[in-house]
Amino acid sequence: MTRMNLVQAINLALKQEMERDSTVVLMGEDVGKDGGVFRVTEGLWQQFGDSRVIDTPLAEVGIISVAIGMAIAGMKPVTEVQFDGFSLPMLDQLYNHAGRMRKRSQGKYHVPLVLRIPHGGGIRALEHHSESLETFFTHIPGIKVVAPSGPYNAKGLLVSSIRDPDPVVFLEPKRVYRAIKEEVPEEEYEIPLNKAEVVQEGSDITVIAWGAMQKIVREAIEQLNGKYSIEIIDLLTLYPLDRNTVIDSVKKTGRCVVVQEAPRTCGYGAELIATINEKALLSLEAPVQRVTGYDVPMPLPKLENYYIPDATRINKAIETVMSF
Amino acid sequence: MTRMNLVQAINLALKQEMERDSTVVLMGEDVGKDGGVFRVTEGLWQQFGDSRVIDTPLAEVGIISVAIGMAIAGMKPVTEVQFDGFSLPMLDQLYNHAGRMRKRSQGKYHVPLVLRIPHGGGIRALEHHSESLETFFTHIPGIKVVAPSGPYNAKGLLVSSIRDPDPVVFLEPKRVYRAIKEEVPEEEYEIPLNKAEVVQEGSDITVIAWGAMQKIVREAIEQLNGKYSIEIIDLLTLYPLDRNTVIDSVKKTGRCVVVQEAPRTCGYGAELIATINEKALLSLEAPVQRVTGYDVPMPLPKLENYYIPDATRINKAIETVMSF
Amino acid sequence: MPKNDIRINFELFQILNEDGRIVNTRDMPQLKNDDIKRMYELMVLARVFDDTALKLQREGRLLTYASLQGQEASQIGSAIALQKEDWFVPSYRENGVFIARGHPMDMLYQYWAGDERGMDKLDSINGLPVAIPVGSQIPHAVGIAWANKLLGKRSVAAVYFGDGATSKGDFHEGVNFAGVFQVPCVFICQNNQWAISVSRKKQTASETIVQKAIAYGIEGVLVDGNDVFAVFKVVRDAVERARSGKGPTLIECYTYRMQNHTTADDWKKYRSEEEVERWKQKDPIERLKKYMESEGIWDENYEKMVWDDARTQVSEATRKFESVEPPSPLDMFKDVYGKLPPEIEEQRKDFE
Amino acid sequence: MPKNDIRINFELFQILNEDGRIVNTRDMPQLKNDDIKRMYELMVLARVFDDTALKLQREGRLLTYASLQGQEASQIGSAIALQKEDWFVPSYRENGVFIARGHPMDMLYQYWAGDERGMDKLDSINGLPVAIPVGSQIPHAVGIAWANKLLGKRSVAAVYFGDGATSKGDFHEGVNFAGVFQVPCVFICQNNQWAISVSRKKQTASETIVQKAIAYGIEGVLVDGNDVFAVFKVVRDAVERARSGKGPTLIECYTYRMQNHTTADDWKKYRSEEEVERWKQKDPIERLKKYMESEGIWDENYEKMVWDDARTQVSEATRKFESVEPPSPLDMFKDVYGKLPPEIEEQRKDFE
Ligand SMILES: Cc1ncc(C[n+]2csc(CCOP(=O)(O)OP(=O)(O)O)c2C)c(N)n1
Ligand SMILES: Cc1ncc(C[n+]2csc(CCOP(=O)(O)OP(=O)(O)O)c2C)c(N)n1
Ligand SMILES: [Mg+2]
Ligand SMILES: [Mg+2]
Repeated sequence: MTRMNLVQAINLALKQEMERDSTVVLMGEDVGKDGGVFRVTEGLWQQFGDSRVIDTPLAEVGIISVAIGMAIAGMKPVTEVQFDGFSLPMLDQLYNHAGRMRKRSQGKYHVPLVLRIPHGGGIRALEHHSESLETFFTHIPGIKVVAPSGPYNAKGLLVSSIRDPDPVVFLEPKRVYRAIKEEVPEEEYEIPLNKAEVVQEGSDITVIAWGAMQKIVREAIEQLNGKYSIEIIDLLTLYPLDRNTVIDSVKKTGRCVVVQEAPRTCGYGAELIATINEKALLSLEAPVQRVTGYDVPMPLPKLENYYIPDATRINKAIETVMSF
Repeated sequence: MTRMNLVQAINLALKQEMERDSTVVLMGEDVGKDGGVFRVTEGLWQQFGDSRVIDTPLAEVGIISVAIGMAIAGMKPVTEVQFDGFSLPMLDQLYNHAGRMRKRSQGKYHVPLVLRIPHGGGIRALEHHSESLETFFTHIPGIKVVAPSGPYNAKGLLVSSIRDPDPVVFLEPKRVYRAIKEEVPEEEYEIPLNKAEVVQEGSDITVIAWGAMQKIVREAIEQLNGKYSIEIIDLLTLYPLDRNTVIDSVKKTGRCVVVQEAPRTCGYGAELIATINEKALLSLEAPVQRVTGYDVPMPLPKLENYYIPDATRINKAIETVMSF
Repeated sequence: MPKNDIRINFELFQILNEDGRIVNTRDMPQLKNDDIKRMYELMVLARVFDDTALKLQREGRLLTYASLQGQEASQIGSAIALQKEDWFVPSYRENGVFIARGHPMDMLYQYWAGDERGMDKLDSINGLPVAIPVGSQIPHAVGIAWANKLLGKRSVAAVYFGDGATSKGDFHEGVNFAGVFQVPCVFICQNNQWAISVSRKKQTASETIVQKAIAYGIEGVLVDGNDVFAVFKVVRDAVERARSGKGPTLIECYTYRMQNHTTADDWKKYRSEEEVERWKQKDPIERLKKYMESEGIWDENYEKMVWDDARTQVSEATRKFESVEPPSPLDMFKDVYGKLPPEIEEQRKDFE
Repeated sequence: MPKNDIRINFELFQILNEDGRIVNTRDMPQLKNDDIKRMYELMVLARVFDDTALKLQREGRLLTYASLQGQEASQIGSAIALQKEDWFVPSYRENGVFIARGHPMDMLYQYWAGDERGMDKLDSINGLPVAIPVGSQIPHAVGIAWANKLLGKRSVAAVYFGDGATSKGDFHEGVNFAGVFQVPCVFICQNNQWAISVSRKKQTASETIVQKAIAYGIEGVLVDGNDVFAVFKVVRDAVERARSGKGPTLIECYTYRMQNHTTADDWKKYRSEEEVERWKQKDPIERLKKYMESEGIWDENYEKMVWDDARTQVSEATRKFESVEPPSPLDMFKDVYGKLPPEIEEQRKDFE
C-alpha cells in the first residue's frame, strides 16, 4: 500500500499492464516524452520506448480509428484524448465501428481498446476543456463506460478496462487528479465493470453520483452533520449499470437525488430516473431530484463554479426530497 | 390545399423559402442535379442553379463546418446528410461551434443553419442508414431539434426551422417519406418550434411519440378499437420540449407510455420520464413504460422489424400500464 | 514572388493498352498462362456475379447492390497481388475482391439481401466486413498494418476506397498516420470518376487523386485501372515495398463505374450516354480477352467454358443463398459485447 | 514502373535575411517609412503584451496563456496585409493578430483570465473568437469566404492555424471545399515546428507543410515566417489574388515558437536548448530593427520611445483588465439561443 493520487494510480496501472502484456500500447498526443498534458503517462516512454508509448499526430479521429484497426489485429491500444471537447470527433468511429465491429464481423473480430478521457470541469481550464460527455458514450451500443472517482477504484477499474474484450471509454475525473490521495495497493487488482459501490449506507435517502461529483457529494453530505441517514452510491461504471444496487437502495430509502455535472437535458441522470421509475416507482416517496449542469455551454473558468453542482445545490435537493 | 407526401411537402417548403429569401442555400451530397438520394431536393437545382443548390464533396464535417461559417457571414444554409450514421462526424462541430458560436461571440454572431437528416429505420436500407440519433442532438446546448411526423407538420416546421436564428437539426422520418399523404396548404405557414400536438384526446393514458413512431403508435392504438381512452401526443419539437403539454396530459391521465426507436439507454424517452417524475410524479398511477429499440446496433434489414417498436409491443406496454 | 519549381506528372502506368496489346514489355509481370487465365476467369466470374446481383435486386431478392462493372481489373488485379497472410479492408463495392479472396458468393448475396451473416468468417481470409460509411475503413487498415508491424508479422494491409472517399477527414488522418509511422499499408483508390452524381472534378480541385500522396510524403502511383496487368504489377510492387519496410503507397486506379452507383440510382440524371459508351470501349474484360486471343490462350471454346463455369458457380451460389434460413430475431442480441450486459439480457427476455 | 516526373521545390521566400539585409529587392513591397515603423511598433507591442501576459500568468492573474513570441512577423505581417473589410479567423495563438486588428488588449487579458467577455465586439473588426479545438476554425473561414463571394462582397477571409492543425480532418475537408468552390480564403499556417511536444517531423511525413496545397489543387507559398516583409508581401498577394476571384492559397510561414506551448508546458522536456538558441538568432523583431537601423529609421531614441509606448499601452490595458468587474453568474444563461427556451428559463430561475 502506498498513498497515491489519481494520476499516480493510473500511471501505475498502465505501467503494470504494459509489463504484463506486451500488446498493450499507449497512443495519444504528447503521451511520450512529455508524459501527457496531465503527466499521467510520465516515465512510461522512458521505460517502454517509442513503439509502446506513441506520440501521434494531432488527429483524434486518426487516434481512435487507427486504434480500432490495431485492436482488431491483436493489440490492446490504450488511447488518450487530451480534453473532453476533443473527443467529440471520435463519436463517429466509436458508434459506427468500435461498438459495432463485433457485430459486423459476426463475432470474429472484437475491439479491445480503451479511450481515456480526462473528464469534466473544475480545473479552471480553457473552453472545450471541461465538458461532461458521458451521455454520448453511454448511448452507443457496444461500448462500456467507466467513471472512477478516486485513486483506488481508478487503478482497479483501469486494469479491468484494459483486460476487457470490448471498447471501454474511461472517464478520469480531472479535478480529482491531484486533489486526493488514497491507500492504493502496489500489486495489481481488478474492479469489475458492472458493480456500483455503496460508499455509505443510509436509510433516509439515496444520493447517486459518479466521477468527480462523488467528492462534491461527500463534502456536501458532511456539511449536513448527520442530519439524515444518507446512502451514497458511487456508480463506477455507467454502462453496464449496476441497476440492482441502485434499485435496492431506492427501494430501501424511498428517496433519491442524482447528481450530474453534464447539461440537464438527456443527461445520464435521466436514465437513472427512468430506471428508478420502472423498477422502484412504488417505493418513491418523493420525485427524484436531479442536480445537474445547465442546458448551456460549459462556462469559461470565471463562471464554471456556478455551473458545476456544488454542496449548496446538492443539499438543497436533499432537503427538497426529504421535506416533500 | 393539395394532397402531398412528406417528400413533396419538404420540397415545397424549401422551394418557397428559397424564393422568399435569397440567402437560403441548400448544401449536401447529390442534392443538385440528382435531387438528393431521397429526391427531396428534386427540381430545385434546375430552378435555383449551382450557387443556391450546392453539390458538395463527400465530407460531412466539411458540410456542417463550412455551413457554420456561411451562416455567420449572413447566409442561411440548409444542409443535408444522406443517412443517420453519416451525421455522427458532425457532432463535434455542432457541439463545439454551431451550438456555441452565439455564446463564444457574446451574441455578436449566430448560426442560422438547418441540418436535415432522414431519420430512423424501416426502409430496408444498408448498415448505418437507419439509426435514431436524437439523443445526441438534444443533449447539445444551443441546438434545437425538430422531429416532424407527417407532411403537414413537416412543411410548417421546416419553414420555422429555416427562419429560426439558431441551428436546427431537422429529423425527417424516412419511412414516412412516401408512406402517407395529407392535405398540405400551398401557401406558406409556420409551426412554432416549441409546441407539441395533442393528436387525440383521451383520459385513461397518455402515449408520447415523435417522428416515424407517431404513425406506428396511431396504428397500434387503432387496433385497440377504443378499448381505452388514449391521449396521443406528437412532440414535433424535442428541444425545446413542450413540457406543459406533456405534463398536463400525464396529470390528467395518470398513466403514460413513451415510444422511442433509438436504443433504450439514455434515449430521449429517459428525459421524458425524468421530466414526468419531476413534475407529475404524484399523478402517476403506474410506472411510465418505455417502448424502445434495444441497446444493440440497429440490425440490418432482415431483422430491423424486430428491433423497431411495433404495434404489439406498444399495446403490450399500454396493457401493462393500464393493468398496473 | 517565390520561384517554386513544381512539376507533378504522374504517368498513367499501362501495360496492356485498349487494343489488348502490350505496350510496356519491360514491366510486364512474368505470368504463366494459367495465371493469366485465372485473372480472366475471376474477372468473368465477378461480372457474372454482378449481373446476377443486379437481376436479383430487380426481382426484389436483394435490397440494393453496388455494382463493380468496369472495375474488374482494379479489383481482381489488386486482390491477387496480395498474399494469403495479407489483410484486405474493403468499402462496399469490392465484391470482386471478396470473390478473389475466396469469400463465398452466396454469402455476398446474403449480405446484400440485408442479412448480416453474409459477413461471417472473414477472419479466415483476413478481411474486414463491408464498410458503408465512406472512408471510415481507411484508418482501420492503417491500424491493422501497424499492429502487424509491431507484432513482427510479415503481413501487409490493403485498403479499398473510391475517389469520393478522399474528401473525408478519415482518409486524411489515416494516410497521414501511415506516412508518419511508415506502416505496411497499401491504399487502393478506385477512381471510378463518380461519387454517386458528383464527378471527380467536383470532388476535389486537384488534378489527380494520386498527387494527394504528396501531402503525406508517401509514394504515389497512377495506374490504368482497366488494365489488369498494370494493376497487378503496381499493387504487387507496392505490397512488397510495404512488406520490406519501405512504407505505404497510394495507388490511384483510374477506372470507371459502368453501372448505376447502386440499384437505387439512375445515372442518366447526371452523366451522358457518350461518356458511358466511351468507357465501355475500355472494358477491362474485353481488353484482356483480346490479349489472350493474340497470345493463343483464348478461343471460343475456352470462352464458353469460362462463362458457363462462372454461370454454374453463380447459380449454385444463388441457389444456396436462396435456401438459407432466415436469421433468428435473437441474433440481434448476439455479438454486441463479449458478455451480454444485464440491460440487454433483460431486453432480450422482454423480446422473447 | 511508372516514370513519374515529380519535382516539388517550394522556395523559402525571403526578402529580409537574418542579418537584416534585403536579399530580394525586386519583391520588396513599396512601404513608406511610417508603414515599416508601424510594423515594428506592432511587433514590439505584441512582444510586450506577450511578456506581460506570461508575467500575469505566473502571478495567477491569467489562467493560462499561449505565447506568440517568435511569431510576431508572421502575425503582424499577415494581419496588416488584410483590409478592414476582410475577415480573420484565429486559433488561440493569434494575440498579435488581434492586436493588429484593433481588439483591445485588456479584453485579450480578460479572455485569458477565463472571462468570455474578452471575446466581445469582434463583429466590429470581422473576427471570429479564439478557437481552441485545433483546426476546427479552418472550415469556418471557408464558409465565411464563400458567403462573401455568394453575397457579392469583396471581402476575403484569412484563417490562422499551426503545423499540428494540418493533421486534422477539419483542415482537409475545409481546404478541399475551398479548392472546389474557389472561395476567397487565405490559409495561413504558422509552422512553428512544434505541436506542444510533437515536432514537425513527427506530425507528418511530408517534407513541407506547403506541399499539402497540391492535394487540393490550390496555390501554395512557403515563406520565412520571421521576415515581416516577406510575410506581408506573400499574404497581401494571396489576399488580392483571392479578392480578384483567382482562388485560395495555402501559406506556410516557417517560424518558431520561442516559448513554452502554453504556460502549462515545459519545453525543456522535449527540445534542446541549442535549438531554441538557434532560433533566437532569427528573432523577427531584431531582424527588422537591424534593417531599420541600416535605413536610418531606427535609433536608440526611437527604440526607447517604441518600447516605452508599448509598455504604457500594455500597463494601461493591464490596469483596465484588472479593474473589470467579475461577470455576473447569470451571464451563463445569456447568448445560448436567440430566445431562452423554457428549460433554461426554469434552470435560470432555479439558479437565482
Ligand atoms: C460518410 C458517408 N457519407 C455519405 C454516404 C452515402 N454514399 C454512399 S456511396 C457514396 C459515394 C461514394 O463515392 P466514392 O467514394 O467515389 O466510391 P464509389 O461509390 O464511386 O465506389 C455516398 C455519398 C456514405 N455511405 N458515407
Ligand atoms: C482537436 C484538439 N486536440 C488537442 C488539443 C490540445 N492542444 C492544444 S494546442 C495543441 C498543439 C497544436 O499545435 P499546432 O497546431 O502546431 O499549433 P501551435 O500550438 O504550435 O500554435 C494541442 C495538441 C486541442 N486544443 N484541440
Ligand atoms: Mg467513385
Ligand atoms: Mg505548431
